[in-house]
Amino acid sequence: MSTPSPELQREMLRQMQTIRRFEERASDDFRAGDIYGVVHSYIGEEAVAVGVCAALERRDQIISTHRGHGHCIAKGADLNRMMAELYGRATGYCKGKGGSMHIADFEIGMLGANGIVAGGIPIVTGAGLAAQLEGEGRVAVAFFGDGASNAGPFHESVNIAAAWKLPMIYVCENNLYAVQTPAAKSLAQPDVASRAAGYGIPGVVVDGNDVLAVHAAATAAVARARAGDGPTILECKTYRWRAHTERPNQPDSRPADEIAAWKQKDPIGRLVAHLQAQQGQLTEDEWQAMDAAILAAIEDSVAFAKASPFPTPESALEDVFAD
Amino acid sequence: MSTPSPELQREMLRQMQTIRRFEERASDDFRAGDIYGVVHSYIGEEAVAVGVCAALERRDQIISTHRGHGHCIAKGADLNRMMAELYGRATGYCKGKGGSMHIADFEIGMLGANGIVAGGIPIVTGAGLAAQLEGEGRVAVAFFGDGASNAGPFHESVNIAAAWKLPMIYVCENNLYAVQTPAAKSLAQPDVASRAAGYGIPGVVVDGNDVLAVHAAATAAVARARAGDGPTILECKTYRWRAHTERPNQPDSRPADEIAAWKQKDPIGRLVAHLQAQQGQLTEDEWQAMDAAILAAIEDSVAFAKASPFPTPESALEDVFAD
Amino acid sequence: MREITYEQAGTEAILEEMRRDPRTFHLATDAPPPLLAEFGPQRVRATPIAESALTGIAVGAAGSGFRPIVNWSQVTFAFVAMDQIVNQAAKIHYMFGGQVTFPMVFRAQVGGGTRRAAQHSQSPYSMFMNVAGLKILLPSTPADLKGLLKTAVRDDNPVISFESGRLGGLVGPVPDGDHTIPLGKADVKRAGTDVTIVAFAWLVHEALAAAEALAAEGISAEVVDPRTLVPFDVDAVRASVRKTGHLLVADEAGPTAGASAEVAALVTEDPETFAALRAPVRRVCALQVPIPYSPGLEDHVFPDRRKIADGVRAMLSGARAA
Amino acid sequence: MREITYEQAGTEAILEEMRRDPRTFHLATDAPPPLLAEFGPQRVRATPIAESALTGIAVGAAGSGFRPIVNWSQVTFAFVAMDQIVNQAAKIHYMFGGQVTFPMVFRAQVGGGTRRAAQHSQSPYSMFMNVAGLKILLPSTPADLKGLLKTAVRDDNPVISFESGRLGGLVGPVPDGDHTIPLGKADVKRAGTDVTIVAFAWLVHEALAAAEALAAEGISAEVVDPRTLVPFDVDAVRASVRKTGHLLVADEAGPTAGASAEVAALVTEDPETFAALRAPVRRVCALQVPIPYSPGLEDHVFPDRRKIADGVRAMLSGARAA
Ligand SMILES: Cc1ncc(C[n+]2csc(CCOP(=O)(O)OP(=O)(O)O)c2C)c(N)n1
Ligand SMILES: Cc1ncc(C[n+]2csc(CCOP(=O)(O)OP(=O)(O)O)c2C)c(N)n1
Ligand SMILES: [Mg+2]
Ligand SMILES: [Mg+2]
Repeated sequence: MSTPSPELQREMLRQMQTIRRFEERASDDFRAGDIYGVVHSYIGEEAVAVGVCAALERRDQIISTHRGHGHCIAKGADLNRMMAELYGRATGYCKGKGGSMHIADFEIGMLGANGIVAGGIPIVTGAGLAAQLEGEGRVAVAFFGDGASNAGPFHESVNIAAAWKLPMIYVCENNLYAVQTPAAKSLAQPDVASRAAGYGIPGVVVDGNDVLAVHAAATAAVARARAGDGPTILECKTYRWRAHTERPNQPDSRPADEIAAWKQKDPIGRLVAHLQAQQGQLTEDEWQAMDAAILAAIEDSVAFAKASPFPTPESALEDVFAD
Repeated sequence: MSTPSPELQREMLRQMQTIRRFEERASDDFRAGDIYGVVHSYIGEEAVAVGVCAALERRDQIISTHRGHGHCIAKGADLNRMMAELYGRATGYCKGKGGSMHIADFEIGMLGANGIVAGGIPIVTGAGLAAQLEGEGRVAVAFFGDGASNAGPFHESVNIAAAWKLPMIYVCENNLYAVQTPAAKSLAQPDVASRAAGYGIPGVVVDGNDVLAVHAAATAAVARARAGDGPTILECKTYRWRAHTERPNQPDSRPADEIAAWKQKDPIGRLVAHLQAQQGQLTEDEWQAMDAAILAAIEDSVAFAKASPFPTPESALEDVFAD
Repeated sequence: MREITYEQAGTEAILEEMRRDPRTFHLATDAPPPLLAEFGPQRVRATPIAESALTGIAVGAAGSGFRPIVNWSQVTFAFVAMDQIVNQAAKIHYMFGGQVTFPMVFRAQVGGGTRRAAQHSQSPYSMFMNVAGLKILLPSTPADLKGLLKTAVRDDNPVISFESGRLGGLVGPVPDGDHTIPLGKADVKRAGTDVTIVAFAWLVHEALAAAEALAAEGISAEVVDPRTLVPFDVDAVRASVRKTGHLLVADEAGPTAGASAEVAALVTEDPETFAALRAPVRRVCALQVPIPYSPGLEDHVFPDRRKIADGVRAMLSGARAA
Repeated sequence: MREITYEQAGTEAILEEMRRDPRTFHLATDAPPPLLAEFGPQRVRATPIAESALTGIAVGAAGSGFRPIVNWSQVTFAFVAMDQIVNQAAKIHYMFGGQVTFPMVFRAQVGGGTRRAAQHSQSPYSMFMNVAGLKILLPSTPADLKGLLKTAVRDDNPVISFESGRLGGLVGPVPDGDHTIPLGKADVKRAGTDVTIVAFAWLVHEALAAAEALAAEGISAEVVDPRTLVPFDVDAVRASVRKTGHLLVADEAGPTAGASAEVAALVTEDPETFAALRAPVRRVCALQVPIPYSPGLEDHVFPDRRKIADGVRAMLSGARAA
């Protein structure tokens, strides 16, 4: 297991905390009515996006799900343009056309959140094919949930990637539920990764709340993909802290003690403890300063969003087709 | 491995030979222009349909593919109504509306051939759910090809059947090709059955040209399903002797020696030899008489078809909706 | 009469029909609590996210003597199941020569206004109209939804119930008892003499509001709600247009090859109705674009009472001018 | 001019465009031999039978700088990929605010006449017209197919080329050189003055035959071939109808919410064209049923030159009577 440098560890911590603070703010502002439609919170699962993306280069590509903010931030998206998109402003990533479920930044290889469960998996597999055709060692990563693993496009894509040895990593964020339905009722086998053998590829299960473990597993999978040896299924066991969406009165029938137990496994707290246990790698002051800087950046993004204009109504007619 | 009685073995032989003779005639009459559209020949694969269906009861249900004649015959369909359907007559199973790709006989639990690869798999899984809801021990069987195993509906259906312990058998007829594409290029893993483990269910590979082996494996899978223990993937390695369809000039790039080698493994010849090797269980005369009776029955079915009227043009407007 | 919401009306319909017929069962990626509580997890199944399989499962169970009810939730999730809808459910009775029946009901929310952007906001019912072999509901009131849905469950064919997301909370009177409505009967939601407004689902209410505004200007609008798209009550629509001489079709979907186009064609291809038409048919539809997220964009895209009323005014002034 | 078949024209277009642009590649469940021979298995891939994935793969590769060309073979196989078409390919440029372009071409055979029954015989192009964000070809001649397809490969948007199975062997002249045709330009395949026949794909040829027969009776029919459904050359169609005062639309698809309905609506909602209409619009389409297998049944279901000519006669006699 490769051990990331203290700098990289601190950077991963910063990203995880940025995700958490962003999500807290997005939930608040959704409830306040400044953000519309639907917001799915990534809180609790930060280590997956961050651990994986820390193993990637900027030119590598990822695709996300309906629960997409974390992947954007981990891949390096601009908080201002993210928040402006949530606020429905013309300065947002999608000029206000996409909202939470459709943030993308093709510049940094973030091919978009997606409102259709498993809908992004084939698309990012196409990025993997593009990478193979180019032959420059780029890799592509699909993030998807336990629920998505039961959908046809997952199977079709992984099979093709395996048969063609595409430079792909299929990262299953197994947070044990799809909305209200426990994964245990949708899969006869607890591990999504156990399907990998049937495709002749490696399937790896890691503690998805341990960012270092995620990073190590992702690093190995990326190396394999870059070497032309084909895809890996990387399953990260994790948990979402909040209800499926931020909709008020969203039912959540998960046992309270289950939720509490998972909060004990907080991926951020764990990394903080790990860094602090290692003499001199993160003082409490440094950690407070990091958080304050993050909060300030989030505050800035909200200010940016609020200062940005709404798109003109007529712009609804633009971008249907590229000219 | 249960050994079927000599009577049952002879019955299986009779069915396999009926399929073969039916297919020969269907190909001839297609070329002669009496049968329209498209015909996919099952010759070479007879042991799969017959071995599996011999393990079933009449009340059990099956679904087929574009290559459906063999499954119909093995499940007990009436040759006259089959041939009349191919001839496009009003007396055919589908009143001339379906043709080769859509023969069904719901009376005997044959839920239809299907022109969409993998399209039937979810449907027969619904029959499996119906069987479970009824709770009377019926089972349901999906026949599908190696090509179909790479399609989304296969994955979705098997996963649901596994999670719900539906009384299903998923029979993959792995004839090594999907049209011109070798299975070896579409699957990174040679065995479709190896996917079973990922669903937490048994995956069994048998020699699909050995009807007794198929029958034994199917009997075990049926017992498991009837007992409420859930589905099995049963993969039968086999080979089609003819091109993908009977269309004249259908390209067929498969190596000639490969085809020749598989013809050596003729499932019918093997069962004949087996029965003849067992003193008194099939004399050459009996075998000749069996074949003659089969040919006569096929001849009768053609006569029946030819004597039957075409549907009236106006009947094209009937059966869009049930009243 | 008892007043309940559109959403409650849908649930009531399913509850009553599931009580009535033990051969019914329910499939969806979530198990709705009231159904689960009453019928248990055997008949009310939370499925994996695999709409293609669960739609096909409905087809197979229907052909095996059951009467499945499937809730796709948003219509957008039905696209992964399109082969099972178009090639299997719609055609299977016909291509097998009517051997057995395939009774099944699919429910799906349509429409926009929820700020959920392009994928979660669509009204593609005309795509399903184009496929022979599917019956299609598009109810606008709690009473219509309940009555049509109950009829649908008893129908021996695949029926898709498209339900307007905007109307979920709409409260309206629903008759007591075994309230059913035959498929293929339009409902004149408001009688009038100057112009026929054919409107669907949410836009029925917008059309009624527009009619109210127009009445103050001395324009008498008749609002016709077809209620089902297949079968379609073409006689009722044509009769209304023959009376008024003017037709405006209001649809939350885009116009191109939409239900609105079909209504226009059905009206203008009938010699008698065509002869009675005193102005061009007018479609007041969503703009032909994916639905955007930002509120101002989304509102700009959809038709509403104002656009309907403006359309009627323009049509009638044009007609007078001509 | 050189004469080649419709099928050859399609292949030539792809060969030429793949030569022209190394960012193109080809996906289908079979690797077409001429493409494979020239470009090898990296750029010409025989895929597993997984149309949903391979359509999505095209979307992702397009967004990564490539120009994928996908052959779905029969349109019926595209239904398993419908989510990738409707929710991803069509909407992705819009909902991401136009960040990058998604150039991709999908080819699909449509139509009947092959005795392959309901699943393999369909013409569902109007379903795709209803979805904003897709361009749609429906060419009727080798030259049109080649010219439009070459333009499509260079277009920066998802384009679906619907190609008539009945026309595969049709031979026709095709200009030499880099022959391209802009999308959205109808072609008047025969000029006339008494009636406008708007026909698609195979029915263009049936309409031309009908026009020939009608000419002998002194009826001058204009045959307008829109060639692309999106963008649609509404001006050309309206101009023709304003000239003739009569419109018949001939389509191998069923009428309900079909392209034929859209043409009828586009014509009758335009005040000037509506004013010029001297008879009800008439649709000559397939019967609204799944396509049956037996030849007599199938032939009964489809429109043809006789039904078109009869339609024109009835329309003109009715108009005269009126
Ligand atoms: C095809 C499809 N079906 C249903 C839905 C509705 N839906 C949205 S999120 C979700 C659950 C997804 O579960 P999972 O993949 O485990 O992701 P998680 O929400 O747990 O992160 C469902 C069913 C959808 N968006 N797409
Ligand atoms: C969804 C879909 N895609 C493509 C086709 C065209 N097609 C018909 S049969 C076939 C090959 C099927 O291969 P396999 O499942 O192995 O069955 P086999 O023909 O070998 O029996 C293909 C690609 C189809 N019918 N359906
Ligand atoms: Mg989950
Ligand atoms: Mg095969």
